[in-house]
Amino acid sequence: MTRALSDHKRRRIDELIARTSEPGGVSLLRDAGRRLLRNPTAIVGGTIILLFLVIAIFAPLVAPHDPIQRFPELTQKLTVDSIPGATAGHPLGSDPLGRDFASRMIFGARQTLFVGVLATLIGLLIGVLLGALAGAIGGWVDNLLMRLTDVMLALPSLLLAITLVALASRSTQWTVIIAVAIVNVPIFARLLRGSMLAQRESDHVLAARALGVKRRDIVLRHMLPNSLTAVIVQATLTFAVAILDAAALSFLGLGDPDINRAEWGLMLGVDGVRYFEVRPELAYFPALAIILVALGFTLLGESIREALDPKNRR
Amino acid sequence: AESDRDNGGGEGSASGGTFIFAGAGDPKNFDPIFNDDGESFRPIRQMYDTLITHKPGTAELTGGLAESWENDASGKVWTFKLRQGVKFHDGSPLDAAAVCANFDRWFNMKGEAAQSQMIYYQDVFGGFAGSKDAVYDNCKAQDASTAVVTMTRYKGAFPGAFTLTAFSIASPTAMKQYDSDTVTQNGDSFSYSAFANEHPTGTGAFTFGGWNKATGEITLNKNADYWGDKAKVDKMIIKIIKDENTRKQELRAGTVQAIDYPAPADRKALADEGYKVLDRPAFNILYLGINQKNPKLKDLRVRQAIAYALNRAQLVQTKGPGGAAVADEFLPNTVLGYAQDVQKYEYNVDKAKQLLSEAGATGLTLNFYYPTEVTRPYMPNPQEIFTVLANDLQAAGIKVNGVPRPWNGGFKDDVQQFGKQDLHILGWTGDYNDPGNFVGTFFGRGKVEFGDQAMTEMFDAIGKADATVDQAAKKTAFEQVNRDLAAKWLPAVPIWHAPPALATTKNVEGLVPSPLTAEEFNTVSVTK
Amino acid sequence: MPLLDVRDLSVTFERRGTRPVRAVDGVSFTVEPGQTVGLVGESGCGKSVTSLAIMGLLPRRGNKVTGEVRFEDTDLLTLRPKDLRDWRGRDIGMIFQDPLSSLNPVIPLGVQVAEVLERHQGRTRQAALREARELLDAVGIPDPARRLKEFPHQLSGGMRQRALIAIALACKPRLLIADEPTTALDVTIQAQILTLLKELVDDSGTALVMITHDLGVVAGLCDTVNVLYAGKVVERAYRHDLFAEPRHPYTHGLLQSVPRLDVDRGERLHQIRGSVSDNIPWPEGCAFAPRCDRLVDDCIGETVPLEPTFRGGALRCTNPVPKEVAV
Amino acid sequence: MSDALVEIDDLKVHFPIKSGLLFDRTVGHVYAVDGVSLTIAKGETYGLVGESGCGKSTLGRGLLRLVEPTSGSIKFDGTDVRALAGEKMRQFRRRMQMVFQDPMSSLDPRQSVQSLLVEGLKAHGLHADAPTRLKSTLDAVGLPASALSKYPHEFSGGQRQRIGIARALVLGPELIVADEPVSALDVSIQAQVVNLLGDLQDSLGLTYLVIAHDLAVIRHISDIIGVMYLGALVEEASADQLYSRPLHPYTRALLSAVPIPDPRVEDRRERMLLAGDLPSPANPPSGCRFRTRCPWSQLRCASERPALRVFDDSGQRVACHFAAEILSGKLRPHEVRAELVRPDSPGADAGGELIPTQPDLPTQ
Amino acid sequence: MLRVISRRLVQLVVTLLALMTLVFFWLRSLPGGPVDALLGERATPQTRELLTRALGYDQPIWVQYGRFLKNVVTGNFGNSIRTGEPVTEVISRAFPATVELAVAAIIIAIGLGVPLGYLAARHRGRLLDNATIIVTLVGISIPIFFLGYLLKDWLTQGLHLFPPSGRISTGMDNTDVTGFFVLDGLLTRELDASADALWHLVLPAVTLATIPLAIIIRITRASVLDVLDEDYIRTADAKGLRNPTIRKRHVLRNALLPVVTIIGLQTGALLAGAVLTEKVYNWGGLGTLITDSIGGSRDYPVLQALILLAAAVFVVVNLLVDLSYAVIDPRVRVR
Ligand SMILES: Nc1ncnc2c1ncn2[C@@H]1O[C@H](COP(=O)(O)OP(=O)(O)OP(=O)(O)O)[C@@H](O)[C@H]1O
Ligand SMILES: Nc1ncnc2c1ncn2[C@@H]1O[C@H](COP(=O)(O)OP(=O)(O)OP(=O)(O)O)[C@@H](O)[C@H]1O
Ligand SMILES: [Mg+2]
Ligand SMILES: [Mg+2]
Repeated sequence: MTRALSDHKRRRIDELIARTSEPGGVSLLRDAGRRLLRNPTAIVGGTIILLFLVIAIFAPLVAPHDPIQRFPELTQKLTVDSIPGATAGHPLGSDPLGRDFASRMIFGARQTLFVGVLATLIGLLIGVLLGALAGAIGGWVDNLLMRLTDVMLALPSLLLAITLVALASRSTQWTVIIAVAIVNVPIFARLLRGSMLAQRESDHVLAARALGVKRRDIVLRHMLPNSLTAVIVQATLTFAVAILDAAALSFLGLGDPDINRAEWGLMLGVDGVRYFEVRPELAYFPALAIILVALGFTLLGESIREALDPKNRR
Repeated sequence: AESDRDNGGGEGSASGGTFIFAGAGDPKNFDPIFNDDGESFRPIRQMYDTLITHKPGTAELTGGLAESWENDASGKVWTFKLRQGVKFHDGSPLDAAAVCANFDRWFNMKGEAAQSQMIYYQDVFGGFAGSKDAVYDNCKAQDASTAVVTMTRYKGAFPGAFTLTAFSIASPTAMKQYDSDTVTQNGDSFSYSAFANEHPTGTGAFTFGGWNKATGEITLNKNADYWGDKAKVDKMIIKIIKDENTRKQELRAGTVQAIDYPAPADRKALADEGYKVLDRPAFNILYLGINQKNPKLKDLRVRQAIAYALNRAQLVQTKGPGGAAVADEFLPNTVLGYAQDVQKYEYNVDKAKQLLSEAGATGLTLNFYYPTEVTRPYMPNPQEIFTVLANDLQAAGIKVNGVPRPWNGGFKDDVQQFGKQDLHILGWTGDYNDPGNFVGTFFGRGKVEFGDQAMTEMFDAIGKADATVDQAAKKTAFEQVNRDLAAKWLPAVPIWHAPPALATTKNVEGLVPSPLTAEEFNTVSVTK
Repeated sequence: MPLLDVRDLSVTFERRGTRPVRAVDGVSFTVEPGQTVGLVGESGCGKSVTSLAIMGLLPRRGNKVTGEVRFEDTDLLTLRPKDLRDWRGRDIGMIFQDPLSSLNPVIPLGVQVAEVLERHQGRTRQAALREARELLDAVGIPDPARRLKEFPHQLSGGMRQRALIAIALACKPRLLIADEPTTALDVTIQAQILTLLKELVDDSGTALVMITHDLGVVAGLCDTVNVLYAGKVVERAYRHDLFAEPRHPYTHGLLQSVPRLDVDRGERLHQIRGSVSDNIPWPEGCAFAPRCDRLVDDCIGETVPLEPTFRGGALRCTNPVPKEVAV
Repeated sequence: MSDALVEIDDLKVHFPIKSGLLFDRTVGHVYAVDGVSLTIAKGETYGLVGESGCGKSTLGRGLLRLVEPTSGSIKFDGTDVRALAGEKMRQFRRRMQMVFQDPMSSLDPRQSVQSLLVEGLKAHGLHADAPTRLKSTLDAVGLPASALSKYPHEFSGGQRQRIGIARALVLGPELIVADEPVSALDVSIQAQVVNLLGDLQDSLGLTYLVIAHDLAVIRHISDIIGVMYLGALVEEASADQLYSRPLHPYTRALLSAVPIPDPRVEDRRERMLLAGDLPSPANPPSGCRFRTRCPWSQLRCASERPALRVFDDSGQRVACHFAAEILSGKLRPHEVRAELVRPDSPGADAGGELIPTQPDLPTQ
Repeated sequence: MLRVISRRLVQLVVTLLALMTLVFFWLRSLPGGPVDALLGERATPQTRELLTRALGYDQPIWVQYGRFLKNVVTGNFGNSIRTGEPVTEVISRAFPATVELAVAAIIIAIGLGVPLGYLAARHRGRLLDNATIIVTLVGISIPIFFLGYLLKDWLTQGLHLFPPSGRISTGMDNTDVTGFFVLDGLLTRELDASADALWHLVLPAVTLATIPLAIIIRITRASVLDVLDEDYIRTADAKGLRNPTIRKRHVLRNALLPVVTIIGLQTGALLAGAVLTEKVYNWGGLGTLITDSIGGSRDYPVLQALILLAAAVFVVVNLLVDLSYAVIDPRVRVR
């Protein structure tokens, strides 16, 4: 019935079919990763963050001095209304206590990262735990947890953080971290729960149930992983907010009380503002650093969100 | 609106214009006896007078409402010769009866609520009617212009304490009319009377014009009938601006003519720009408290090591406000009993280390409490001061564990109530020129703050000095106390005397800074 | 003269970072006044893009349209976008697949119907609303006066589709393009809508381009049917010819693969290998080749031309199904 | 007819509509499935048709206890499925599987085909011989072995549906509930999947409950067809019988509405057009649920709900008071004025939330 | 609709009660507190004791809680520790100041944000769009207090363009009618007072508006882009409607829906921003009150009431937003 098809034509068809279909085994994440790498926004954001990370991790190697040491050559020239600028060995000059400002800026990356990461991670962890509980168990647990987050969400984040700091009898670096973290708990919890609930109704979870997959496995293998993307995006954006909130708390005099700690928010909110007229760099440098890092995280978060958005797939 | 913005500078010589002063905090109310803080006292001082007062710019006593005063030999009876023809703002006359009415009011104040708010009274007069500790006995109007106040015992605080703004003389008529004694508890705080809030009535150079809480402005009007130097301006506004930075900016913008407590860092810039920066003569003290509850700190050598370890000269240079000086004693040199020859602890790390090892206290770790969320006139930036001091101590081999506590949210409690600290920083601004007001307050009795309740030798010495009626003897006694404090007892290390400043625009004349931060504004004029 | 004459219409989507997609590839067909023409094909074969290209509704950026779309004497593709707006809605109406998302959720139905009258016929709002009520009544929406004030979500799917039809027909256009107007609807509702469309078209003499993937829908409605595959017309014929004697292996396979209610149940359905999405874009030769049972050497290499057959039909195949095999 | 594998008796699935001031309380029900009884014989295919929203999926899910039925009994091979609890039920699921309508959304996008398939095996402790099982299953559904390492989004629609079928198949179930297995597929692919289902049944002796709204497809693959309307079966017959002699007015309308790809047939066809739309299942009409759209409705239809009764010895069952009269032509159809239906307001004033205030924090 | 409102209000009350109880017990467990705050450095132990008794802190905690609850239910939040006034008075004085500031900020944010977002969307991918995106990103990333600080330093110091702080010039005789100074001036025909207040309002409002502005721009842009992709816009095009009609009638209204929600969410952020802005500009509102009540003085009664107020405002504003949402979106209205 059909006329013969020559071998080389047949091969050609197979070739063409092979060419038009994708190479196998590309997971969604890899796919998103590829799209991320093609996105200039992501590259800018990523580069900023990478730089920041490198500086933070290798601070002791990069920094010329110990960030909390007071140097006689600086203190000698230091008075309450004049702070020495750049001198030999101190490229950015002194801070208000005769410490090396450049080193403090560099170590600041580390400390700021520490605050941002911990505040985000703690908030994420608790939030994810609560959200997962609510989303997985549902019923009154869900009801109770959600009313709780309602209460927390009813307060503006910074106000909640202020209150928490004020209510903490002792203020330490951790007070700030925890306060900023707790502010984020309801956001993460809501986010995760919402998407878990959506997952719960979804066909693929139903399919897993129909397979007789154990409930725990359904939650851990299907509901959580698929819900986490939203949380990851939020977490990236939260870094920026956490750093800004910490700075705001410092400005209000409620931040980390240990001014030996070189943290950009602290440096800006305390020294930067107080000695603005004496030496504006004390404010400009940390502020710029904060803006840059916050920008980096925001750019990265937004582009991850974009990359993960199924609308943009292919 | 009738805009007064433009006559802020006071253009015409016919009218004295308006003087706008930026204060740093809200007053509580205007009933002198219920207040204990400088921001409340600032307006109160303008509206009221005390029996005795200070010569402008000094801590020396001079006649106030009383032209003269006398103390009998026992030291218990005080006779005040009152100024003639002085009238309260409500027109009622100031006479001996009115003075006694004030004393009796304080003594007989009813209710725990009200009593608990009479902090200075409690401190100076020991207690109220019925209390065995009460110092006050009675007040008699010998004649219209002679009031005789009798005490139950002699107290070194007098006559200095009569200058306290809290003991200003208020109009008995007004107090009665406006129910001054009702203090009611509501929730965690108290409500005060209409007298305290809306009708403060004294004899001062200014009368009360109103307190606009929405804008934070207290208006005071010139009292044309004032007995002393009448105010040069027609009106004075105390504008409350809490942020030191904003105060400075308002001064620059010309919207206020004077500000209190310019930030130490801004002094130079302001002076360079032509503003007048007025230093108050130092009348305060910042000290590093040592808690002898810690057995290691009971050893004098350790305490001395701490004193040697501190580079106070450098602290003063790098962080001290203009006019600050290293303190060797707990009282400024203008106060009676200041000794010229106390043991000084010059910065000497080696000496400190040596003393520590002698005492077997190497590797010492100390909890150093410091306040946050606060600035005090003697301590413009506790965190920085702590950091520098801690740094010095570390250099001498003492490990410091910094414990920050919010001023009202734990610091005062932990330090003064529970004594949790090993070291802490705190200070004091003098109320009147009396050594008892300094050393007596700190070391006159056992306090949790310094741990040791059994330094009886010190308590006795100070108690005895304080009870000495003869001024010369008292001076000698307190000089010895100061020498011993430095060499023998060392319950704390005095750090610095740091006078808080004022700044005004060029056209403000006649503002005399007071060591007690008790400026009177009737002498102020604003020229074009 | 045909009412609509689409000549060699091609649409290519180009976006940075992706390879260009030629979604419509040299499509030509004509629509005579009053005629109903069907465009059939599977998902992704370019039906919607064709219709949007005709209407000039493709996204403004990232695509290239070539060819001609002659509406009477005017080439719509050369019109300025602003001028094209005068034609749309007045001379050509269009109905879309999803009736819910195609209606603005926050505007009352009445306004949505009336605005097209206001725009093209210069009616006042009042007059337009009055006319809108009649239109709604004409498409079989009960209680039209009340419906005018209601919002799309308050209507059922069938009613929304009727409303869309009313909007498309408001200005009595000479051409109506319906892009899968019944796909989102249940069969009983689909039957209602198809009947309505047929009546309206018959009554008004409007020409209709019916786009669908359901051969059954065209069978009852269209005069001429164009079968699209991978952006190309592969076969065109009068409906009786097409269904009686499908010549292209794809059309043939399609007709054989759908179960039919009116014939006895067979054991197995005929099936076509693979799927459409496998071969877009197909670079050379006949796009259907990899799925074709009748594949021969000539199918690969040269582009296969669309050859006219009898009665205005056309066929793009080197090895078509012989006539006797069909049926 | 062989013996019954599944027996459903008077199954009801009601979804509560919740609302409340502080805590939610039930203010009404969606009567998604409201008293369905049916029997599926071993090795047979039972087809379920009906319009969107009539409760087909819910019935299928209720049968597998993926939604908890409100009442009624389900017997599977003699076991009372509703009495099984917890772990027992989970293990029992191996015997009854499901294939979903949308092949994309029913496959976890994050898992490769391999892990999708192995998951079920793991859940039932069958992964010891996973490789052989996977291979034979893939063969059975016609996918290459290389598919295992790929992810769902890399497949075409038809292939995805094959994966979905493979997932169900790999456990070696006796019953497969296929919920609209071909509705989302292109016409040319549809045939592949329909054939696949048939082939698998032949080779593995499977029993199917196939749900679809396309009557032609249903007729092609089913032995018995049940027609559902608003939560209840209105007619049930063998596939050929139903087409040649539809008894229920709704079935007639349904049949006449299906377009047929043959102009000759279409041109001659008589249409029975239904007026209006499906009423809301939260607020179903009294008596016969179809009466609001039925051209033969009588007074009795409003007061009395017709039961699904055996019509004659052909085994055809119908839920209509007047089936015989209509069939014989004694009862003439009349005009029906379409009733207004408000699709978006189930349970009228059931109340409910405003839209959530936090777009990025999904509430509820 | 009424049901929804009452539901929300009941939830609000329950939330507030829970919050209050939490705060009460937490506060009692803290060191320092009112006693410390009421006493200066000069207090003697006797005074401390007196005060503890006067405040009833020697009574069992349940008695205290009962009294507290009774007070609160009767609308009595106690007196401010710092100023001795009733808390309600303190707050009702600060409230209009913040509302005035927040309203000004939100007007700026919406008035600029919606058009800018819309323009950015229309010029998608072009210079204007990219510039807007960058500016909004920086706006979100900048510490707001620092921005306020810079603005103040640049525009009030050398240039004297704006007053550095406060709500009205010192000594300006403004009549206090509503507490909204701009409005008061208008009401009493004291236009110069009104203008003066407005002049003071500019910088703080701009500072406070930064973040909401950036967010509104972004949301508007995204939402306009979404709407442009909607089928009904294609329908409108198919109708041959003119561009302006489509924009006004079809695009804008739909695009505003998410913007409205965001505005509701921004109230929270505004309050938080107000804390910083008010501190920078010495603006006597709730934000200042919050900082004053914590820093140094620990004015717990005020703090307590403020927390409740913030929560209540947030819930009420969001309720209002939902209601306005219902006005714009008929899909919500039916229920
Ligand atoms: N805006 C676009 N950008 C890029 N590609 C597009 C765009 N719109 C359509 N396409 C591609 O063009 C091809 C044809 O799409 P079209 O929508 O015309 O298909 P269709 O025949 O209408 O299918 P369906 O039956 O699913 O509606 C598809 O491959 C699609 O991916
Ligand atoms: N989880 C649920 N909660 C509340 N109502 C539901 C739920 N699932 C289904 N319903 C309602 O039950 C009714 C029947 O739904 P079902 O999905 O069973 O219909 P269907 O016949 O499968 O329709 P389709 O053909 O659209 O899939 C519908 O009105 C639906 O809205
Ligand atoms: Mg289409
Ligand atoms: Mg279904």
